[in-house]
Amino acid sequence: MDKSMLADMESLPEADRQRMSAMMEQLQIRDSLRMYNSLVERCFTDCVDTFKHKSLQKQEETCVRRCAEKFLKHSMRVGMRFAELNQGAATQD
Amino acid sequence: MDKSMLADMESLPEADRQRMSAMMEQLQIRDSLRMYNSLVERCFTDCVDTFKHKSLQKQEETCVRRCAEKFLKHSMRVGMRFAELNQGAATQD
Amino acid sequence: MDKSMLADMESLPEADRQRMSAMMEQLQIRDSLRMYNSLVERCFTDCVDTFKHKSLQKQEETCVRRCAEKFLKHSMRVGMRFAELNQGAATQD
Amino acid sequence: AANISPDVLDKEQIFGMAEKEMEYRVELFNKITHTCFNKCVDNRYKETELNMGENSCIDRCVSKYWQVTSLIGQLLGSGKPPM
Amino acid sequence: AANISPDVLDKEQIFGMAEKEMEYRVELFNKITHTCFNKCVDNRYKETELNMGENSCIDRCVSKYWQVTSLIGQLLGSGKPPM
Amino acid sequence: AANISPDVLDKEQIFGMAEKEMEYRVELFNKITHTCFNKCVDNRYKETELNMGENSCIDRCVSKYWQVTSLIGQLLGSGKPPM
Repeated sequence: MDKSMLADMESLPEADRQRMSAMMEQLQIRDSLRMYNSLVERCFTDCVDTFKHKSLQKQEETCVRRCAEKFLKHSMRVGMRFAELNQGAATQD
Repeated sequence: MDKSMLADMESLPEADRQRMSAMMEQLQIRDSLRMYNSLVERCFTDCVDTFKHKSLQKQEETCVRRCAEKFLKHSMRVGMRFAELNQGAATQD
Repeated sequence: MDKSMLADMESLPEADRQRMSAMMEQLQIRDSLRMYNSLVERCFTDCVDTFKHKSLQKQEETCVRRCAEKFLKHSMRVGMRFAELNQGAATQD
Repeated sequence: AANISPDVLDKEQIFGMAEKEMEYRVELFNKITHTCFNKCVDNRYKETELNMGENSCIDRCVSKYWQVTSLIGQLLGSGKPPM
Repeated sequence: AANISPDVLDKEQIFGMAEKEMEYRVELFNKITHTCFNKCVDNRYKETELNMGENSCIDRCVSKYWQVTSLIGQLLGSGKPPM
Repeated sequence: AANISPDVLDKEQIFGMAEKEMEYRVELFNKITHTCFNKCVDNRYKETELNMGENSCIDRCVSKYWQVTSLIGQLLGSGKPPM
């Protein structure tokens, strides 16, 4: 589908292309907010397990920092591999 | 973002405010349907585990009732705490 | 809600009905793409557990094929039961 | 929100409600499918067919899930399920 | 995307951002609700009421979840949370 | 739905399809990310860096996930993946 889709896109007049890129921008905003939400959920679930205090304890905070940093590095690596595979699929067929 | 967002909102003409509140209403409907769906899933998963009968057994029904009631009470409590924290964040900065 | 909804629908002019069916088509496309995504996730999670190789091993591939086929058969069966229950609910009240 | 303009907004609301209802049904179907697969189907995938035990489990699972849906609908909506 | 047409697109962007923000808040609330239910509430459902231990666990759980949200917001946005 | 009006609806369909495709890719990426994190990364978070074992596991995990995607695409679409 990729190529036909992109071909269609290039044949569109300027106004439509603006609309398209506005749409993509909206999707990206939504996606990064969702990513943020699910990162918080993951690190909270993995790092916070006792509820004797109302405030985050020192070792919980350390755990959350490492979790977030590790997840972001992981996510970037997946992104690179994913892009390579997408490119391979596009040139292949 | 809150305050700039809300400021923008108040400066909008009547027609736009109506559109905005219609949008919020749509989001609320969708959200309550999703909440309903996920409440059913949770209580079903926690309470129903044997499939020797086609009909819900008495103790399963009791479990589902308690699950739903407990979840709703929980959800209301979270909502109160969440609102307090949102308010604190808004007045704080 | 079913019946009032459907009644409203039939009273709509042709243009609106076209718009409605376009909307349903869009939802169906989105839904089948989501179904595809979650089927892949399930079969990957259940069948692939070692990462000594870059390529899918024979027994992993067999597992994925069976998983997908079993899931599709399951999904069709659920669809039949679901349709019966929906119909029962519509004629009942 | 019922007392705004008569024609245009009402139509938008009908479309909006129909869309939400479709989404709700699709999500319900997906949740039943996934939950009953987890409860009934052996995930070691030793074969391609669903066996008799799995099939009857699926039928009962869908039936019970439906009952839980109406039960909770009654609890929430004082007498009638949301849809 | 700031230098296109002044009025029309800006309005659409305001609506779009407001919608995304609402969705974000709803999703955050749902995730807190589900996560804290899993962490704090006994899912054998022997009774209908939340007991004192559960209630205090819920309060602390929401509070800590909120702190994790701002902590990660700081890490991501170099100083300020996304919202 | 191919034989309605030529220009206007086609354009709407192109936009609709492009949007669905974007959503699909984003969801696929998110699922790969979460699944491979669960399979490869130690969630005790003793350090901030991904070690060599984790890194190579991630690369293979993404590669295998991609293969499962095409394999199931072939099974579903009689020869070609949905996208």
